[in-house]
Amino acid sequence: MPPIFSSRSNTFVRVSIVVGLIAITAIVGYLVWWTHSSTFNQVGVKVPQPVPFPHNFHVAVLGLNCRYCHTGVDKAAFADLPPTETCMSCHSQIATNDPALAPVRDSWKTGKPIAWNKVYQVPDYVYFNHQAHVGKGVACETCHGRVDQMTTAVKANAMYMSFCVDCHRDPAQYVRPRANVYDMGYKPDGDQHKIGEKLVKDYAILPPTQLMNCSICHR
Amino acid sequence: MEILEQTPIIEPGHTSLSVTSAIADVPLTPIRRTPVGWIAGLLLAFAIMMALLYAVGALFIEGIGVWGVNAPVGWAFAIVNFVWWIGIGHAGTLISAILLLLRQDWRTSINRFAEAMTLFAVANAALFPILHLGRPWLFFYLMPYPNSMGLWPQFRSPLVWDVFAITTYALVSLLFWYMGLVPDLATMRDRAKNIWAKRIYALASLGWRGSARHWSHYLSLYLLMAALATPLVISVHSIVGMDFAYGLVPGWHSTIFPPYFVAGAVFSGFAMVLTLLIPLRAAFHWKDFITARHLENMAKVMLSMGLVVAYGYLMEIFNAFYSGDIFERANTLDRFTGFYSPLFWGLIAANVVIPQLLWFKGVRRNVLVLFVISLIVNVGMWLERFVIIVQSLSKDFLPSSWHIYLPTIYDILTYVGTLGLFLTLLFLFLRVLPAISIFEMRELVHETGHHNAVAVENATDGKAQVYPAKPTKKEADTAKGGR
Amino acid sequence: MDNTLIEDKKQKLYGLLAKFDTPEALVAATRRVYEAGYRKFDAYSPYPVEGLQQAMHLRSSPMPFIVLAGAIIGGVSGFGMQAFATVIDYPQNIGGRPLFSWPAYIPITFELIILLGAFAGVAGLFFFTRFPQPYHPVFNSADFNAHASQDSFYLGIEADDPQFQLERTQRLMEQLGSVQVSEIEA
Amino acid sequence: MTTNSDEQRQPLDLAAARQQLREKKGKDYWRSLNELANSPEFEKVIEQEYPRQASLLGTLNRRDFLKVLGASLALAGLTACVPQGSDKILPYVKPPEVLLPGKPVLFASTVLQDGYGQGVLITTTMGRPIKVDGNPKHPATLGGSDVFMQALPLELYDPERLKQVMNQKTAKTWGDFTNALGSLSGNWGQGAGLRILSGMTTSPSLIDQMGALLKKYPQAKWVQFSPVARNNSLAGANLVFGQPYEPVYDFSKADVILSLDCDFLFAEPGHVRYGRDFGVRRQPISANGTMNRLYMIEGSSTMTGSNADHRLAVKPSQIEGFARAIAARLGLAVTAPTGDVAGQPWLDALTADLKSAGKGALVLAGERQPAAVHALAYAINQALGAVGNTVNFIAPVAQGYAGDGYTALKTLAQEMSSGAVDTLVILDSNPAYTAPADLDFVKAMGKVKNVITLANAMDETAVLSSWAIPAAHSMESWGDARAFDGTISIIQPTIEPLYGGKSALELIAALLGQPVARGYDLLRTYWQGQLKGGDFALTWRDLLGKGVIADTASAPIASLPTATLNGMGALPAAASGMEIVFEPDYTVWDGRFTNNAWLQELPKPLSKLTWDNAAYLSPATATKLAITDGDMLILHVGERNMQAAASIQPGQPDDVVVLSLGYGRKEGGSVLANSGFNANLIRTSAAPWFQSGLQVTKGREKYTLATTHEHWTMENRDLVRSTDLEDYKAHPNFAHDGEEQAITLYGQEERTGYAWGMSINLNSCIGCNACVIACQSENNIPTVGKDQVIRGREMHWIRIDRYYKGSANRPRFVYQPVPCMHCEKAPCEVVCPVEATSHSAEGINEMTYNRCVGTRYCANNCPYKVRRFNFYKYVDENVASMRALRNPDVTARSRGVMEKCTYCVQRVNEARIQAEAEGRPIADGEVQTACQVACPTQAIVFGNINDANSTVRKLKDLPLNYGLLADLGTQPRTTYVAQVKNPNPMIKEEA
Repeated sequence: MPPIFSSRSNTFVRVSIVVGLIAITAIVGYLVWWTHSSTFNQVGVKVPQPVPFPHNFHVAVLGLNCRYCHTGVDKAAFADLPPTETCMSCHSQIATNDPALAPVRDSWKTGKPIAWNKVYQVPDYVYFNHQAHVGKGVACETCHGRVDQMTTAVKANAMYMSFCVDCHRDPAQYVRPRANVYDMGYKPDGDQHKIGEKLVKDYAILPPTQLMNCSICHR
Repeated sequence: MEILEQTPIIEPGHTSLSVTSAIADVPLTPIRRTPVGWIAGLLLAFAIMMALLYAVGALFIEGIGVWGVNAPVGWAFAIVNFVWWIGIGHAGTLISAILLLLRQDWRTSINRFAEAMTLFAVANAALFPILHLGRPWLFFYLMPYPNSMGLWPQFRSPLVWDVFAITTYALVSLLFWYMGLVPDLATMRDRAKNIWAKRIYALASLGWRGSARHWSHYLSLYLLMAALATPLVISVHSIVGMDFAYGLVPGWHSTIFPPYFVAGAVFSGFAMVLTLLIPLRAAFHWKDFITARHLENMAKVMLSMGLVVAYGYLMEIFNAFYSGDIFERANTLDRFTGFYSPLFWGLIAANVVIPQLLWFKGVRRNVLVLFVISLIVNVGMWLERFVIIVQSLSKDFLPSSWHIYLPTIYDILTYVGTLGLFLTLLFLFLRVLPAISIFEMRELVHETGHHNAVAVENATDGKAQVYPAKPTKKEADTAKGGR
Repeated sequence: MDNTLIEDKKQKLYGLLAKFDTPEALVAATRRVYEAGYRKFDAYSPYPVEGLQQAMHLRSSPMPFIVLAGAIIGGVSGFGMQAFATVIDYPQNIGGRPLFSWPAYIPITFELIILLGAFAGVAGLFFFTRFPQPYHPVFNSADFNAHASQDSFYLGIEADDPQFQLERTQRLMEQLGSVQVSEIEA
Repeated sequence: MTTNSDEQRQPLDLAAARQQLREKKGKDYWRSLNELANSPEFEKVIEQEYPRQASLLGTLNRRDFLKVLGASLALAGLTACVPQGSDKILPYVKPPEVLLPGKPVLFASTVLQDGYGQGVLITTTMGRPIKVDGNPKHPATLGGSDVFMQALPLELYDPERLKQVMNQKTAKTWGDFTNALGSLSGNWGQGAGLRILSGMTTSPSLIDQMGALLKKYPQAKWVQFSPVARNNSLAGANLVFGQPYEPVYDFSKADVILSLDCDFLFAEPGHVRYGRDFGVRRQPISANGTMNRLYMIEGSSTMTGSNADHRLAVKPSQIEGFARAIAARLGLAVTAPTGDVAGQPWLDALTADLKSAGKGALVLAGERQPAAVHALAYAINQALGAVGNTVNFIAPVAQGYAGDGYTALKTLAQEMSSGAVDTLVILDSNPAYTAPADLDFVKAMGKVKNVITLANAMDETAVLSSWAIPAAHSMESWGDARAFDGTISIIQPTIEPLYGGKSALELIAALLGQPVARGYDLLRTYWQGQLKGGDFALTWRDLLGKGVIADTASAPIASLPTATLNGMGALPAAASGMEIVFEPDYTVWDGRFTNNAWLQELPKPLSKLTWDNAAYLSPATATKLAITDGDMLILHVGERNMQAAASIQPGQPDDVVVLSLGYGRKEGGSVLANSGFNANLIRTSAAPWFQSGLQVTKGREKYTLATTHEHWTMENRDLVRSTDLEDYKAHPNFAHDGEEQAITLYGQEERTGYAWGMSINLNSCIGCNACVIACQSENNIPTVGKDQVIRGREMHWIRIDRYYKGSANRPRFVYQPVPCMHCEKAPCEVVCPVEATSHSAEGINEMTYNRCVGTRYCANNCPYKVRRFNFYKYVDENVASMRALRNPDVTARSRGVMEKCTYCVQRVNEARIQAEAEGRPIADGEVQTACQVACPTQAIVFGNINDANSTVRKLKDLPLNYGLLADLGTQPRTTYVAQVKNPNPMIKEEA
């Protein structure tokens, strides 16, 4: 009676064990990579908009300040989107019949608002306050990236909690002088951490022991 | 009604081959000749298990609200069952590990079965911590894993300890059990007729061929794992005890909980082993291997553990009054006279009074009575956990918040369902694996038969040695070239 | 030519397998084989046999050290993880308890000691016994398959033992009180 | 909410007022939502009308809204079209001024309670009113509030409101109605067949309009009726002064108060103000003078009685005898009863006390007592010289009302059944339900050709009316009202009528032939006529900002005649046997709030009963009749009878069955469906408040009542620490007797920065529940329904524990509001396995809902049992109209999540951000929790205990300050000011 398994089976079994282990690690690795990929969290993915608003032109070329349109950013929790009125303040004279601007003109005529698509959407249980951050020297760029290089805005990062906590744990890494909050491509003159430390003091930014509290963002 | 005589731990006249076939042929029965009783039993168990499926379905769709839990009684059946099952789970590891270390050779005929029982009990127990969550789909928040929130579990919480304790306990018991099975799987491989059965057993037996080298590593590891499992068992139920001792609820906040929970666990565990073995040994004609000695010994362990538990109760009551803490006192009085007092007195009867019968040899050797007592203890220990958890919560500090708990049909179905799951697994186990450790039985046969074996030269010094034998320095050296 | 015949027989010969009825016989035989200078041999029994290990002059198993290593790794990493999480990575005021609440870390540390200890042990067993090993030449012997795991004891000498010479070895084995000696092909 | 401190509120209001005016002129973002009424696409329209809000709603969709039972059904059609989780942002086309996204705007307005105005501040976010609090500038509230005021937002957004004009069960439009009205009014002639039935009306503009109407139709009649109107009070005045004057009390001056069955902390107009003044005088260490003393003799156990120093529960019919005895002892010309009266042991001590108090004394009679008792009370006050000090008399606030509501309604019913009435117009009244049984009003309505009802919902009256007009909510409409003391304040809308409702002003205007007149214009024109001199636009703007028209409180009657008691007959013969006693309900009043889930689930102050009323009996009575809790009783009074479930309540008078109004309603919503028992079935116009000759028989079946409090006593645990003034003076430290210093293993980390804490003053708390509803409204707390309450799963974050002291027949009551204690060594936090509850640097015990997995371990381990668990998905995501009710600053919790009081952390954060932006520290009182704002007696104080000058710190430094269960070492941040009672040493309370 021959043995149940041939002599080759030994190698087979051992190889399959090794392969199995590799496979598992590979799968786990893939999942981790995938959850950080842009397909998963939409980072850098263009969101279709009724009007292809070119941020790069308005910011980089025309040099409009963020607040010109996002009026609430330093006054309230919401950064706020510009009312049609704001667009019309220029586009009643400039590019008055540019087809791309048709929706704006329609909205102005009909009084129906323009339906922009959201780019950033934090969960309901997260209470982010633009005023508080802008006022403490956290720049637009820090979260929203180089808007001056975008046409229609794209998500600059996944906005995972770990991203927020990273700064709340040590704001000195990121804060800049209030004067430069709306700048794009700002380079600290000198060691960011030294400058940061000083600003944290000057702006009386809360200590990590408090910034890391749950109730700072969740209520 | 049979009254058993004083008997050895294995009936005489057995040989390696006879024990092997007696045990191994049970799972190897051809499918066509599967006993009707087994099929019936499995179907029944399976049917009961469906109740669990239904109840859990409702639970996940509707929410925890389908249970009777409320404020203030946030924990009830789920946690009671959890503690109960975990407790039962303790007998297995205890028998196979502690008794092994204590060289109680009577354990050999029951350890395999007890370990299997442990696994199934733990499987049931492990269900409840997840089921009782308000948002069970987030159970993994209790485990440390790299996450996008940068958060960790709260390691000060006994519930996190539980997660680690139960996982460890389940895995280690599984390994221990499987390790014990390997040589027997080889036997199964060699006895199986069906080629597929052969193949499966062959794979499972990892290529065991009983080589002396195998045995030396194997026995060494088996002993070590026993040494690991022993403190593990104790730690697990201590931690379960701490779930309560850690809280400041009157009736929970007590330092004796860990040891007293461990004792309770062993108590209920042995009760469950008896409850299951007594019918099984009859059904499978194992009376030769599981003799009156086994039953009696287990009865003795039960009795002693029962006394430890009784001491626990006594201390709880004593401390409640001695401490002068009005909340503790009120809680204890409520146990005596309150809404749940019938359950309290019930558990006292079942866990303290009735087990005292085991003082009498007659009782210990009367299989039927023993069976009934073991059943009563199982019930009693369930009641104990219910009273500790529910009664304490229902009347804590502020009278304004007092509220009683009553189970709903879903509470009950969930509990009954787990019994179904347990039995289902048990039946499947009996059908495919040897329920008694064959190689250890062979060894037992050899040892018991040893005195009248032919004296071979030097056979004696072999016998004199404690094994796995340590080679003398010289031998070790000479062996260098040997490999 | 006889030689060559032996030669190529030796090629596909794994070794010789002697069968014994009692463990005592096996132990005795093993001793003799070792004294005869054979080293590449192994004894097979359906249950652990006392004295066999000495007879074969096997070194005692290194398992305890492996388990110990695993346990230490488990303990250190377990405690370290908790301390890191609660003190360094995300310190939080939990019920006014100190950040470094070492007593609360003990249970988990302990559990991990046990867990990794056990894992290391099993891994070690697999390593030293070369498990899983579904095929082994001895399985070529139908008699071995039928009895080795149940009621008989075997002693196998491998053909590539320098001492091995078919006839001589066979003769030796028959003198050891074996009930039968059979050739196992590789 | 940015802040509640006045100085900052003022400009906001002015801005708000300007806002109001501008939008009224220009076609602005504030466009009418009328078309919504019928549109199934509520959500879409909203998005156009309220772009800002829509953008919020987008994210809010998934945030759960508060649940109204069965509302999902009511709105099934509507919800079908609501997109879940919209990802659109809709900015304005033209941005409105003053409206900064995410910043709330406060409006000063007025809400009505039985006609009487209560000044309020309404918080709106994104044009949605979400919170109502008292207006500190208004005399009736002084910033305090009551449960009804707090529950108004839910009433506003109630999806079961009447949404369109109904004509015989068919939907019509306002246009159809006015057309029909045109032809109808044609044959009114002199208006002989025209009757108007309204609730109590204090609105000057409306009264003015009524005048116009009655001028146009001289033979028409206007009847005012409310089941709880101030009839006996006025009649009593009529008896002694010959005029139906209305009494106004000043508790701030009252040293010794004798209440003859008067529940002035709840049932009287101005009770919120009374509560404040009364509470201020309850302090053992009191800035303004001595601690007051309250004697209460009452016919049912009331909230006021539970706060008395001396309380006596007797049959209501016995109180007149007692009053006469007192009067006689004070030397008034009145026939005192011969022999002992109820409360005999009090008489000497009490009269002595009253005498010594002199003008500082105050005797008041409750509406339940007949005119005679009121007359006695007035006379006694006058005799003691209290009139002009603690009590004043003014002309009836409901102008021209003589306290004859019941008789007037009776006449009306007779006229109706006689066929004399051809058109009946009903405003703010539900007579088909509230009318006493003997009037048989429903049958009478059948005899009237045209019944036009201005209804909030399809209630009992509306379903019987030929025309049901959706009424505009007081938060949707323009109007005015007078407070208990006559002060006039303006009602201004904070949102356009959601369902195109009409205000009373607009309906009457239509009757006057102005179908399109807008409430705003009507009101403004009226006041333009009233306020002569100066730039009206300015004055108008200013009074809208304040909400109150200054110095309009009615002047006390100058030459008050000396009370003559000869008008009143002899003491009616003492009635034997049992008595049925009625009372306005503590949570649904006369039934107008019965469809409000918040109020339905609110535990009544004493019985802690929810979702029902019940026949209250004293333990003694129950034993006598062999009745147990939940037995169905059949109550026979005269030839009428009704069924009601029994509830045994210590403290109720013996031989009495107490039944509250407002339950057992049949029409008008799904929330009120089969809850409670309709007292009006045995209530007669002759004896609306109590009647002897009650026969009680025990029915066969049982009825399950849902109470949140199943235990009576404190089990000798020093939870509520209280003593008498005498004893307190002897041992000011009594609150700490036998308290051990709780020691901790873990050192005390020193507090830096803000350390939030709360102090709850048990001397002030009157158990009114305003805080409970305020919290519910602020924190999006769901209601769970009766069966869940029975299972002990109510969700209130702050509850008011009620304990009984002493014997079951003569118990004393104590209240203890219990929010989260925010323990510094929180037992809940250490057991949470996922860090879902942790401690903030400022000492707040945080609850992170999105991290919670729901082990409920924290709740088990909380000694105060303040944690609440979502056993089911209690929040209602489906009801579109309810979305707007949600406070956007608070996450609503889904199934399987633990929740609890957070010290209104959203307000703390808002204040911190604001303060940091302005580079200043948060001022004391800048952050006020919802419960604190709502509390009429200022019993709750919140603040920074690190600030040695903060109010809360000062309270915590008092010797009376103690922590609940502090011996456990939890170190609670919420502590209590121990209670000190002020009984008369001359009176020995027999236990």
